[in-house]
Amino acid sequence: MFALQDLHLQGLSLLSPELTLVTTALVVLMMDLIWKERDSWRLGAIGLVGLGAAALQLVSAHGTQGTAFGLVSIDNFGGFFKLFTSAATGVCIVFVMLDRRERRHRIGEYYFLLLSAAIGIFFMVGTYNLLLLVLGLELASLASYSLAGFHKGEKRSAEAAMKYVVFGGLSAGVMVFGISLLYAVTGTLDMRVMSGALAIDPVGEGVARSLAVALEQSPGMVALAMILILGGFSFKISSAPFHFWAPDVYEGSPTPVTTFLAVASKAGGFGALMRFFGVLFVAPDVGEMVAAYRNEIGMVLALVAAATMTLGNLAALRQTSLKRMLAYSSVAHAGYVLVGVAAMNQAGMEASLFYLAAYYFMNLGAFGFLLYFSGVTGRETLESLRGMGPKAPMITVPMVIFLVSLTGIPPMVGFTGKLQLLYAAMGPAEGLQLGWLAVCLGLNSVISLYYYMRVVRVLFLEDSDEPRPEPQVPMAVFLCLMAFLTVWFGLFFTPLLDLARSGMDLLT
Amino acid sequence: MDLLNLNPENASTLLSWLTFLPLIGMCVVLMLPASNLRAIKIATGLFTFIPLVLATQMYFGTFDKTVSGYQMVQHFEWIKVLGINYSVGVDGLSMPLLWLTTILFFVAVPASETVPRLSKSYFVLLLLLELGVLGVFVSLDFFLFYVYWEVMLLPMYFLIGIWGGPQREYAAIKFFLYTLAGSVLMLIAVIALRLDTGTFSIPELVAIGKAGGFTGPALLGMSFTTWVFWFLFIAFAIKIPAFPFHTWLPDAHVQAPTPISVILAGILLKLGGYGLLRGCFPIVPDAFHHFAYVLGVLGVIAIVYGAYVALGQTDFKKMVAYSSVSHMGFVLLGMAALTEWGMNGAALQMFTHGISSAACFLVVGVVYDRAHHRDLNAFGGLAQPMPRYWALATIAFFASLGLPGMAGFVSEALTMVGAFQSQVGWTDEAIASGWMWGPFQWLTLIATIGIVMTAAYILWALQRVFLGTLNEKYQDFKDISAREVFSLAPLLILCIVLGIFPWFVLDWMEVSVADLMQILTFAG
Amino acid sequence: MGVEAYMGVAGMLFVLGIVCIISRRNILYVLMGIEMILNAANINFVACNRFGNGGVEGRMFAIFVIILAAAEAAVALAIVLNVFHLFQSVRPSDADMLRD
Amino acid sequence: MNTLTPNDYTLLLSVLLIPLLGYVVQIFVGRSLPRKGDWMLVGSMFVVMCITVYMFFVHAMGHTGSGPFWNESARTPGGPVFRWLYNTSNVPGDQNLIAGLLYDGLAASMLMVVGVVSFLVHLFSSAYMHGDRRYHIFFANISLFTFAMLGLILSDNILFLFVFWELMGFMSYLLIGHFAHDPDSPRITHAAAACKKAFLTTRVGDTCLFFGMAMFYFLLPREYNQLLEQGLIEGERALSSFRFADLWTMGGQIVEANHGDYPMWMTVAGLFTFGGTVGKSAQFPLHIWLPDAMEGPTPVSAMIHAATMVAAGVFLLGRMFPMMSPEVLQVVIAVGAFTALFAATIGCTVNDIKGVLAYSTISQLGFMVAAIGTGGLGLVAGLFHMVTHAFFKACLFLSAGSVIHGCHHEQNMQKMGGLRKKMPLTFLCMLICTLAIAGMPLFSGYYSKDRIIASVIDSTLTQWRGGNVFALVALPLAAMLTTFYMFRLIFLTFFGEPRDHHLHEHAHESPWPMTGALLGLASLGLFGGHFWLAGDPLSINGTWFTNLVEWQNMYVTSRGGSLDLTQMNMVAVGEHAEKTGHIWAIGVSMTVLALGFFAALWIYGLKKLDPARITGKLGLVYEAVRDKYYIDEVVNATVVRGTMGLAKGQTWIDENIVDGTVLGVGRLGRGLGTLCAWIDKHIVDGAVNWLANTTQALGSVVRLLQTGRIQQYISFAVGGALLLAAFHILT
Repeated sequence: MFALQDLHLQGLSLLSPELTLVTTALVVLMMDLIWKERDSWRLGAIGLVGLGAAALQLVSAHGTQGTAFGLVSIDNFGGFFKLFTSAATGVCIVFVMLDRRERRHRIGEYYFLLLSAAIGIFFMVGTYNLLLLVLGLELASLASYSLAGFHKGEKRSAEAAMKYVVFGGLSAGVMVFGISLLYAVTGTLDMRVMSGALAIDPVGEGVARSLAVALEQSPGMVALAMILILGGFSFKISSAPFHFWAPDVYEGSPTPVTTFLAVASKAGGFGALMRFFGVLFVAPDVGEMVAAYRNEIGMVLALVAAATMTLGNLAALRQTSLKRMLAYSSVAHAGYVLVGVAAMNQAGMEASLFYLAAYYFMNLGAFGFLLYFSGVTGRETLESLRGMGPKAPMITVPMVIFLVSLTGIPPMVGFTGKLQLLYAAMGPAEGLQLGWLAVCLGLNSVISLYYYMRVVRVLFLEDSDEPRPEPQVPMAVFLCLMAFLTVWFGLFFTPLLDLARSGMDLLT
Repeated sequence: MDLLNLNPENASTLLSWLTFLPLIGMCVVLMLPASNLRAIKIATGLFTFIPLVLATQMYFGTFDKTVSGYQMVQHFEWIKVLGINYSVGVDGLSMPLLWLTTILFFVAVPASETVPRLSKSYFVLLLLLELGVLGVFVSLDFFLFYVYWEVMLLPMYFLIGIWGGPQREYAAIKFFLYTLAGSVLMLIAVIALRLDTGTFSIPELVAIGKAGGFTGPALLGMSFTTWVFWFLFIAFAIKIPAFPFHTWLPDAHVQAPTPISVILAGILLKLGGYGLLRGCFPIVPDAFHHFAYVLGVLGVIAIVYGAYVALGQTDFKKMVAYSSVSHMGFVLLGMAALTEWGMNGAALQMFTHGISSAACFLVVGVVYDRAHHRDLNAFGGLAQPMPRYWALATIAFFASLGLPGMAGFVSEALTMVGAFQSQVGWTDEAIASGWMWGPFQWLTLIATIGIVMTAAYILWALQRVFLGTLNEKYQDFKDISAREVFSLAPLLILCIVLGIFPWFVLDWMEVSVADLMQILTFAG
Repeated sequence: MGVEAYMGVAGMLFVLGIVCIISRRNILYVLMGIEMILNAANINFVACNRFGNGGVEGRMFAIFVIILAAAEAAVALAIVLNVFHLFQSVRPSDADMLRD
Repeated sequence: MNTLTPNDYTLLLSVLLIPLLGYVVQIFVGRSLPRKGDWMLVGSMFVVMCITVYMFFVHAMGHTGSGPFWNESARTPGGPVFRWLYNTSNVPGDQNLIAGLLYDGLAASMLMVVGVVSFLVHLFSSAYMHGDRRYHIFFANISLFTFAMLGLILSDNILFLFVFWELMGFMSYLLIGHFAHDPDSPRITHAAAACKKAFLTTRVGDTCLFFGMAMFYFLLPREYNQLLEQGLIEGERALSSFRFADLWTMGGQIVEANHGDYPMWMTVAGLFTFGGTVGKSAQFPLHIWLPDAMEGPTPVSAMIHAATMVAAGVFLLGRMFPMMSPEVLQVVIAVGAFTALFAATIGCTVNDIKGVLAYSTISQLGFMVAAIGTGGLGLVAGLFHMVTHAFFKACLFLSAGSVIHGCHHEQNMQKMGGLRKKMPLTFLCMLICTLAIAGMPLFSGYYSKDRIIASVIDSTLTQWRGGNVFALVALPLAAMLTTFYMFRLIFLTFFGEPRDHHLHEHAHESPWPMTGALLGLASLGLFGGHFWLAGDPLSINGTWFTNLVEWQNMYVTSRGGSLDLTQMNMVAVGEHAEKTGHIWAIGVSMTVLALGFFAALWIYGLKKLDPARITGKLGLVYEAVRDKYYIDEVVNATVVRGTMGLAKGQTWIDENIVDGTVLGVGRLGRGLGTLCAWIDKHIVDGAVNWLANTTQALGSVVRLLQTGRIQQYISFAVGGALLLAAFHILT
């Protein structure tokens, strides 16, 4: 009896970050009802405090291993993504606070939805159990659906939400169906049981088969299940072939929401995906049967990666809207990150984590720039930026750094990320040949240079008589900070490397 | 020979100081108010002058030209996890080029006087560019090398794109795309080497390559070293620029403002040749041996083809640009010949062409600032209003024509004789049957066409611009000003001094070139 | 009658659902298609649970999926309503402002 | 062997340094000096002349040492040397080019000739160029020009010979183009074209020379060492070298080992080397630059055509003679003889007084080259002719200049006439030198030309080869024509009635510096031949000059051994053969002299025969000759046009093929809409553009997928998933 209580208490203590976020979300909701303010900084502050507290707990819990209620497992890998999510969500909240067009709306719910999406991601990346994974994913998705359609009166927003929800529902269904097939062949929902890491199912008490056995009995079924589950993930990370929604939804949604989708929820999707494939295939002690199958999966992932980055970059080439261009570029980056996963070994996983970290700085910076200028000029086209470069250097020079980093040119953090990815692609798991993927990655960064430099060109190389935009100090400070970090971690990226490496306890 | 002697007594921080002085200067310039352009110019001049002094001191003082291996080495771990080190050092190949770099950047500052829309950011970018160039020349770690290599791109993009001619944006992005494409190939090759050997350090890679220690897999029927060689070669050949990859050069040159053309032709092209000598050939000497004659052919094509295309130009600057293509062909030919003289000639050619082409671009700039066009056929008789200018221009152009007694001749003669001595592709029966003749002998013979054509286009241009009847539009042109002379004079003096005393540079290169040859011939 | 029959039915249901999503001209039917897919999964879970191991996970999953479907339907209907207000149409293909 | 002390070498070095210093001073401060600094340069040239003459008479002429006269500073302890390429000790010797001074008989005599002539030319110019707007520049250039020639003579290795050779070409470029800066000069555009033409044409020859040089440098030691390994030669391994002595040594031993015949590559290399002579010494077909070079001021013409530039080619031939295989020498004879004849015919038709002299120069150079081609004594004769020709041709040019100066820059002989009263001194000098060039006995030209013809006869008698036979026919003819057109010039200019009275009124004798220079040169033209002969006017053998430049001596010296003469394609000339050859030669030259003179007298002097009738009879032939056989037109049409066409073509290729390979593909990619855009400058040019275009095209294709229809998205997605599944399950 007491033992049970102890167990509960211990589990709750392990779940403290999640609980903090839940309480924060509820507090925000209630205070919104109480204060009834349209334009509230205080709510945002509360949200930030909550996120900060969660982040602190995550940092302090760094290195602790454990499983709460047999479902939620605490490890550095999950910790990395939780930290990432809370940081990204915090930035999104800051964006909302800085963007006066956003504050027209029911601000409390806005924060509430952002926070609950974050909670969903927390659970999604923090579990070995497919059921909980699906639940977390759905929680995040549901919140995101409503966020995408948050500007109720706007057609574009509504359309974005509609597309998002339909596509999301479909891919959720596909994923769940795939999971059902996997359940059919293995008889369990726990990845560790499938991989054979755990002998007995921590939750269910049925008889379970490991994936190796399942592969012998019905390989076709497993393959189908893998593809379907991959489909579900690739919706979340907006990779081919489930990326079609991304440009439209990113364009239609409010910019802070776009930021959240492009950074936080994408990273969350990667967290779940990497945990899934990592535990099932990459873990050190998989049988040779699984190892052989791993390489096939790796090839599939490589194809997906190549297709994603190429499609994203090509489509981005001739965009006239900065927002849509960034949407495509984030699609392409999903492809880049996938390269690391496709390598199907620890180095690859590390590379992916590292690149996500790099992606955090440069993409948040780019979206901050977008937010600032769409707020100033009211437009999101490249034209509206003509000749702005010299007029607002504190905003545009960081943007140049972000773009260069997104292209992957030293000494920016984006380059070191790409370096790791190339590294991974050229030294994948044995039996896997991904040299072509490395070349494809290189060529893609050349292509991407073209459209990234179009922004620079419009900003600096062309002239206009537009008035100088009025400054927005906090945003400038934020961008400069991000730019500094982009360069700093580009030159001294050991901390990021250690962070990524520490996340590899997933595979032990 | 000691590839990387890290013994403490010759370790020094001089090179790091040299490399990062421009960065300091950049910060200083950033501090200055944008309105006070004069102060900014003075500061930039100062912070290009200090490196010049430092490099000169190194060249004549610190650098010991009699010992082989790297000197003034500084070496510490940068990113331990990936085995990336910050290791810098110079040898006889890089030291002269380093000196040349500081000279040309110092010259470029007064030459920037007439750049339109001149502003603070121009000088900031100029200093940033110098940082990148110096870094490439000193770095002994491939990762560091690559970082500096890419650091050059962005300033160059802006310098061409903002302060360039009418088609500047097009030229700038073309330059950027071309170079980045090359860099990506280089990056892939470097990573392949790293995965294979576990080190980024160039000297270690050289040692491993010398020992034939690469174990990489063969792909598509080509061996690992072959892949690495071609990837690296293309990366550097784009910078040189070698024949098929040269088309970015004319646009970049024509659009860039004068000082940037000076730097572009004077140094950035040399980076390609330097990269080949430092980072490509010694690492995969066997592949280099195998494809040497291909390189020779490319070089000769560049020589002849470039000369002909230059002859066909009506734009003064474009002509000079194509002449660079032609002259850099000699570098390739000399390297490919695999002879002491050829290698010395190529190395020297990089230096001398750096001087003479820079001088030529300055000369073109002078006339462009007055006439605001560069159409060769629209000039004529300019020697009458501006005799001093004619004299200086004559020196510059005859130096690049390769007139004996001037810098160009020495390197070209060395290259040609060296190429003629080459025994690459000789068959045993050819040697046995006293008729000692092979591919490179033919190539040298063909290259002589290029020499004659060089004389042709330069003389023709001089005639069309300076001689004959004066176009009265230009009656009242001012003769070359003191500032222009100030930027032009050092180069011309060097042109003549090097023509009479080539050992002024050759002595510095000789030992390193000998080591290099020893590595390269070792494999063959 | 083995588990294969149930799974066959589930598979058909899945395919039908996708066809319905792709082909129907009314957004509500599209949502129904999604429900069909989810239910196909449910059939799998329950069947496999029944015929496979004696655990509870399958049934648990089924129940949760039903809840999910309900939640999703709620959000989706709200959004669809909004779309209908703004576009005056229930044809999903009528909302194509966001495109290249 | 070496009879010079280091101090003597320093003296020789000062011969080089004085004009160089003069140039540097003049170019910088000349404008501000009184009289624009000409006195300084004339004075410095005077010093140079004194030194050269002193060196010549004290050392060369008074040479009594054992063995021939042969001094190399590099081989003299303490002698001045110039380390060129490297200054470090740790460089292999074959790379470390050490240049020194070479002072042998040839150098000595040539040095003196150049010293004397160039001093007189300087003196002449100080009056002739007076009032020129670039007076000081002119003096600076011409003294640097002299410096180049002196350096060429004194250099002991072929690479430095080449260096000074090119430098001289450059200075000739500047000097010929002197008037191209002068808006007042009527010939400004011609000058601009002429200087370019001169440099370019010679540059072609120079490139050949360079290549031949490279071949010798590389292949000679290889062959030598191979023979060494085969034991056919005893000695130590040879290193590559540019030094004449080493070249001769190795070459001679190789030939010796091959039993007297040359390896094939030596023939090729020799031909390339001879190409240099063809360019510089204006042999057919590269002679075209020389007549145009008349655009330069007359003193420049005197310099270029007498002592310095064109002589350099012959000098080179003399230096490299031992390396020339018999085949090469045949080519040399043929080219020389043909040039002599061909230029002489043109000379008969030209009316420009300087033009006549120009073509006569070409023709005389032909004589020298052909003579050297005959080998043996011919070499002596040719070099001898180079010396004498330097004197009288310089004098002729300067007198022509004086005439032009007197006639206010009128150059057409048809407008002159009867000037001998007006300018007697000029007339006197010109007459003397005309007799000299015509080969009048006891005049300097006689000895050399007579010797040339003698050597041709001898060589033909001994070896019945095509080249020799042709020379045997061509050279006497050329000699006759020479006499003819030279006297034509004399008669047209100085005799008869003045045809243009206005011109005649204002004609006047030139000031003293010019006439002084003229007299000096004229006396040399008269006696310049004698003092080489050691007071033996009719002798051939054993004369002093023969001993001095006897090539066997040079050769033997350099080898430090003796050699059977027959091995060096040398005619084994016995007493008898020589005498006969010589007697024949006297007869022939007398005859042709008489014929030419009387023809000229008949037609132009006594006007018994109107030239128009002859020309009318000759018709097309005459026109062909008058138009210089259309060589210029042909070259222009073929070489120049061809080159420009090629250049244009390659430019086109560069813009449209190399860059635009892909443009085509780009078009396809971007569809018909961009079909017209290829003209657009932004789209033309660039594989990069192509890349951009195609990728962008692909981009727009990809964007077609983004229809905005959610259901289409889903179908795409499902399709993609199915593809993946297919791929995954099938593999």
